[in-house]
Amino acid sequence: MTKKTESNTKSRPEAVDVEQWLHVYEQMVKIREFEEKANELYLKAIMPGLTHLYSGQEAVAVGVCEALRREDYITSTHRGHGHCLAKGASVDLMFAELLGKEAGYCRGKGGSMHIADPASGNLGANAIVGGSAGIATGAALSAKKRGSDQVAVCFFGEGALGQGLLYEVMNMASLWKLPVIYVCENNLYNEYTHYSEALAGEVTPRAKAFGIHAETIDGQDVQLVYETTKRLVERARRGEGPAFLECMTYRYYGHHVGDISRTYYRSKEEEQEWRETRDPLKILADKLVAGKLTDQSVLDHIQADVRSEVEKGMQFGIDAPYPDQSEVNEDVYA
Amino acid sequence: MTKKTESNTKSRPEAVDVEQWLHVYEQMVKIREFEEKANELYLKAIMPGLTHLYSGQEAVAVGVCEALRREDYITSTHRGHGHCLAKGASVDLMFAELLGKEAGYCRGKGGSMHIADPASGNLGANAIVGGSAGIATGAALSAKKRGSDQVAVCFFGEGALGQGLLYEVMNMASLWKLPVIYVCENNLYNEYTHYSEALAGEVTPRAKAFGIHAETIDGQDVQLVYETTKRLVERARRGEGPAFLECMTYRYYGHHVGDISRTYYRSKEEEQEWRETRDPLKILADKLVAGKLTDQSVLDHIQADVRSEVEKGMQFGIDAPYPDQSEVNEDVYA
Amino acid sequence: MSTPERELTFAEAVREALAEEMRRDPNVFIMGEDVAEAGTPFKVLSGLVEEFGKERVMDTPISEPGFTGIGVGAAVTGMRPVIDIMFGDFLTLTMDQIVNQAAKIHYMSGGKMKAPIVFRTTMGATRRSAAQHSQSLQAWVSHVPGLKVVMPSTPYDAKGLLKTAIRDDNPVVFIEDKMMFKMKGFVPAEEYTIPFGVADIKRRGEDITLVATSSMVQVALGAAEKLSQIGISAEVIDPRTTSPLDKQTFINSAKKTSRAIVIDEGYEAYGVTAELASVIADGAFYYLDAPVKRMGAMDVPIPFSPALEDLTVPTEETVFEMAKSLCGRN
Amino acid sequence: MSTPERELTFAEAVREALAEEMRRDPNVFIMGEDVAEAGTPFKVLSGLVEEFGKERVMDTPISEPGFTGIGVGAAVTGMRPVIDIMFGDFLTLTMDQIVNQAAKIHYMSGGKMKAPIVFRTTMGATRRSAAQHSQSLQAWVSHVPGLKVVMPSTPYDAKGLLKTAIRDDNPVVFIEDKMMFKMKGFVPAEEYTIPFGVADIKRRGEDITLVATSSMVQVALGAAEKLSQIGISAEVIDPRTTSPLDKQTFINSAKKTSRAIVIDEGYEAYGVTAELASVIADGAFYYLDAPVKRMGAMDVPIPFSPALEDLTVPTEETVFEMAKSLCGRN
Ligand SMILES: Cc1ncc(C[n+]2csc(CCOP(=O)(O)OP(=O)(O)O)c2C)c(N)n1
Ligand SMILES: Cc1ncc(C[n+]2csc(CCOP(=O)(O)OP(=O)(O)O)c2C)c(N)n1
Ligand SMILES: [Mg+2]
Ligand SMILES: [Mg+2]
Repeated sequence: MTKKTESNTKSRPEAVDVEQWLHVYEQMVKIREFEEKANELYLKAIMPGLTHLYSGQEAVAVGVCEALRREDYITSTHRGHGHCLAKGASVDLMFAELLGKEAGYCRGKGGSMHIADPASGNLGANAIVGGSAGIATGAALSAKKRGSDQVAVCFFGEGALGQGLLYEVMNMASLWKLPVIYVCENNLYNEYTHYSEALAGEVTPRAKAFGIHAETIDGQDVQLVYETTKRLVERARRGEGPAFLECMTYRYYGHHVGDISRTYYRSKEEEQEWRETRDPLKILADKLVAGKLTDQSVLDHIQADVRSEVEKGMQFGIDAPYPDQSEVNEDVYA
Repeated sequence: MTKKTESNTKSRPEAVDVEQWLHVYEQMVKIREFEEKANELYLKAIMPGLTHLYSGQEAVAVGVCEALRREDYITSTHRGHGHCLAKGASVDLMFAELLGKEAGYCRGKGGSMHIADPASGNLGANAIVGGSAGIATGAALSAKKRGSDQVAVCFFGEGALGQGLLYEVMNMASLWKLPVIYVCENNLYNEYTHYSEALAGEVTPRAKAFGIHAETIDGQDVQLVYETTKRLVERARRGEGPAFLECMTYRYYGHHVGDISRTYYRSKEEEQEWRETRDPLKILADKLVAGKLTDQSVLDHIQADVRSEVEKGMQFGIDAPYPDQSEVNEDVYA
Repeated sequence: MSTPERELTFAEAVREALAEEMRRDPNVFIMGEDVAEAGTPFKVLSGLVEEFGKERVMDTPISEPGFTGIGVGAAVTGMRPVIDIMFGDFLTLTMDQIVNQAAKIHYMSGGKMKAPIVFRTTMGATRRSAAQHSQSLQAWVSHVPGLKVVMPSTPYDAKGLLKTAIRDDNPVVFIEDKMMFKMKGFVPAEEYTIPFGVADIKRRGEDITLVATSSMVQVALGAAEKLSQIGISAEVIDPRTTSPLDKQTFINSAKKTSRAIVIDEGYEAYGVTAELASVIADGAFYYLDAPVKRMGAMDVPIPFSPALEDLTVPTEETVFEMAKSLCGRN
Repeated sequence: MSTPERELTFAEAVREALAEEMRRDPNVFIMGEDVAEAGTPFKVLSGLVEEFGKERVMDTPISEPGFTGIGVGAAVTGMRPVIDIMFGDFLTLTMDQIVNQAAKIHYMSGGKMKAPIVFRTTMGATRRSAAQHSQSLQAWVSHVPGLKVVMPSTPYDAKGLLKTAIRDDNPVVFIEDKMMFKMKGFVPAEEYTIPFGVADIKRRGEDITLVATSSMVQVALGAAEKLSQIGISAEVIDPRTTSPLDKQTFINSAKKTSRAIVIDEGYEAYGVTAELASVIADGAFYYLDAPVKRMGAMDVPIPFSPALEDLTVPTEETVFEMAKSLCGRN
């Protein structure tokens, strides 16, 4: 929107199975529906604390994770629901965690900002901006040492470009040719500040300066995100080293669920424009329908199924019991 | 030597007063002589602890500081004697500090790695690699806020490029157009490791990626260092923002005075080649003599004067008393 | 001439202290993430940028080590920065700049340099913010010579101590309990400052001494109220600054009451409570009728679930029970 | 079947522990600055790269936060990294990765993830290295739930404890006194490990208990020897790990002797001595004839000048004097 994107990849939907795109669509819908309910839980004061919604950015998480295998790693952020779901988390255990319940992914100990699911390769959301860049890079080092061909993806917002740690680990990833992909979700805002007030120069030259292959793409086009990531993942698996992918995107809601009055830092018009003209679900749906790869009723059906799964998941979370008090002392040490 | 240098500046010695070049020569000789004595003090077990000698890099400190005013700031490193002397420290108080004496710049509390002399704009050597990048940048911010036209120079070795802090502060310096110049002394080694094993990509693109003007020059040519710095300082004073200057240079001695057997990380031939063909004192002396701007006897005279000043300074340090025991508790709080 | 009815919230008291000091001294400025228009996520600084402009209320990138270091550089060259470190947990990112640089620069330079800088940060759990946004790391900074550490427990103290912090020529870590921002209390309209190293006796009592910091002062006062109902008179002492620490006031109190509990919201092991307890156990040794008891946060990473998080922090109830048993009741 | 005459230096004991564990488990690797050919500035790791190669003894850029974080990532995905943090003072740069990431990951994930990682670092003054290369920051890491903290005082302990640390499934901070690297001591050729949380009574005695850590163990033993010459029998106890802390052993000793001094080289205020003293003052309350005394480093940034630096650390002499006066002599 405010920034030109550059990429060598043409989006080639026809080359990929329609079933896969429908799955991709379903994943994006799942995230969207999940976040609507999470917001509802907050507004109804059922959810403890605050949470950061991912709505609007679905194409990034889904496009990237679709290019990964289950055993590949991701690390996530404070705005992590989308990444977790896209990598394979199930909505019921996610809701349980958001509500601090024993059945949750972290037995209620982590909450929204710390959902981890090693079984699906998710090494954890992280509440320290940039805090997981070391973990993702270390997972890539580990994969290399163990001779596996796993790849690690580090998701972060453009705000994390402020953290020095990122440059330290990019340097090592480049030196050691580690299979790690740094996915920068540029949603234009660090909390309540436009990124241009916090970022000197451009984004990708920063990675390139460390000898890292870097691209900027439209993060609302899930097919493009998928194709690009696939190429970068293959490169990494072949031992050709790390890559950096900037995805231009937008969060529909506030920085967190409590951030309701946003006009002091961004306009209603801007929000509306993204929602209307750059919605990732709509973009994919339109392409699939226009290309006659599916018709609207199939998509509606997916939407209905997902909605009911999410509603059931939410109810599961609400009904689930809290952890027993004795658990407070458990899991401090392995 | 191993790297090409780029610069738009032609060295123009004739444009500058001969007196100034003789002063520059004197300053370099002073550092060289000082370091010889510091090494002697170590070898004779008169100096407590270890110290990092600057010999070989004199043209950087002197060329840069010659382009500064007394009220301009510098921050220095563990290898800081050259910077301190070039900015205006006197040898006697330096020796006293190296020997832990009350008369030293820090009353014996700082030692070689912490010499600070705010009176000459020296905000201190620093034993944390990269640790002073924030201080220098903050001094530049302060100068700007106070409406002074002071400039701050941050000296650091290429090893500090490993520290994330540097990128954080370069980002802010660029955003806020601060009058700070990052002078990277690339002497090829981080302790006992060649920098190519620790640095991915090239140096200057890292600064450029943050929108910072950056150049690489031959750090053994003091005239070039001076002219280049002068230009960057003028830019900064005019409010045109920060700059980054990589100076290719070499340390003649070990990482510290105790690093005697160095062949496992660098060859004797390499050391010899730098000493013979790229000695900064010799380069300047040759130019001045060849250009008939002075003759050898003048230079010899300077050398002799400096040597006696340094010897006197050393004796002053040796004779000076230790701080009284009561001082251990003083200066903890202002 | 104070106006006893004037009440401010803790956040307002902090803001007022900053505004007054910024009016008084043009060298004071604020730097941190989302401090300007957003006024911080806690809205503590709302309105300051309107009065002082973006040059003096500076938004930074998300670069805690970097802007902390820049603050130190500004401080040693004549400015008086107030650095905003949003969550106390992020102190972890700034320790080199605070501890190796700011805290030592005066000493290392033999007294030639000084770093008049305030690091404002937060502490406190029970906000459902989980393990990386809830810590109370005062023990770390209190351990470091060259730093001063302030832990206000009321709007009145917050304002008076922050003004002192800004005028101090040393680096000061100023720790605010996030859960207290909306708490109201008396703050006079007149100018005042509160000296460091002077404990405040928040409630007088005879039978037991409760030494409490920051968030735990209200907890101790609540417990004291309950104790009074069963005939135990508790003295509540707030050191207000952990460094410098006014040892004599609470040692004297413990000598008088012969029993003491120390309460702080940091992790218990190697926490502030260890210092306070050992100071009393030493200083009042010959007067104590019972061992000094420590109550800190449970030694676990702070859990998200409300069902667990609330168990980790001392409460009126647990302090009351501990005091009761220490006084030999039950 | 031990060979009592086999002596190693402290550095050799550390190196041998690493070599044995690296032979045993291919997932163990070392990462840090100048650890390979240079074998660290202290030469502790000399020779390891020759045996294990540069893939397992990895030189890094000067990026403490970065390579610490990379270690955490490797640890949670099946490796067992040993991270070399050259000077303990540089812990300041790594606290986010050690404290907010490594220490909490097991708990935050509800036990699903674990980070088996060792952070080897150093402590200790009197090396004329000044304020940024001499600190002993064990109090900080001991304060953090989820971390274990080891402070060996002999070559024997160093080897046995380091092997345990590498096999432990938790993040362990392993702190070596720089001044001890050349100290020799008995180390058997046979395989052994030393469990965490078990204090070692380094000398038996009846009149006073000296609890000492790391560098201070030899100081305490020296003082005990002097005390014996004036008829005072001192028991010297080395907790060996500050977390977990074997409280019972030294509480029992203090109960027996009725007097105790605790000694640690970290800054005294809010230091390890505060925890040790308050544990004894509480646990042995009814047995103590005198207050527990604390001896830590002086609360000043560590000065360079030998004339000042040596004053800042407890010595045989100052411990002897303190013990003598605590026992009512003079
Ligand atoms: C080290 C650190 N500093 C500050 C914060 C507070 N914080 C949480 S999210 C956020 C903004 C992050 O912006 P960005 O990285 O762009 O991610 P987005 O929220 O846009 O997804 C900030 C400053 C934090 N969690 N960690
Ligand atoms: C944060 C930090 N890490 C490690 C060290 C140990 N150390 C001291 S000097 C040095 C090498 C520095 O190399 P460079 O920056 O190139 O400077 P040079 O010594 O070549 O002048 C290292 C690793 C340190 N002092 N600080
Ligand atoms: Mg963003
Ligand atoms: Mg170098």
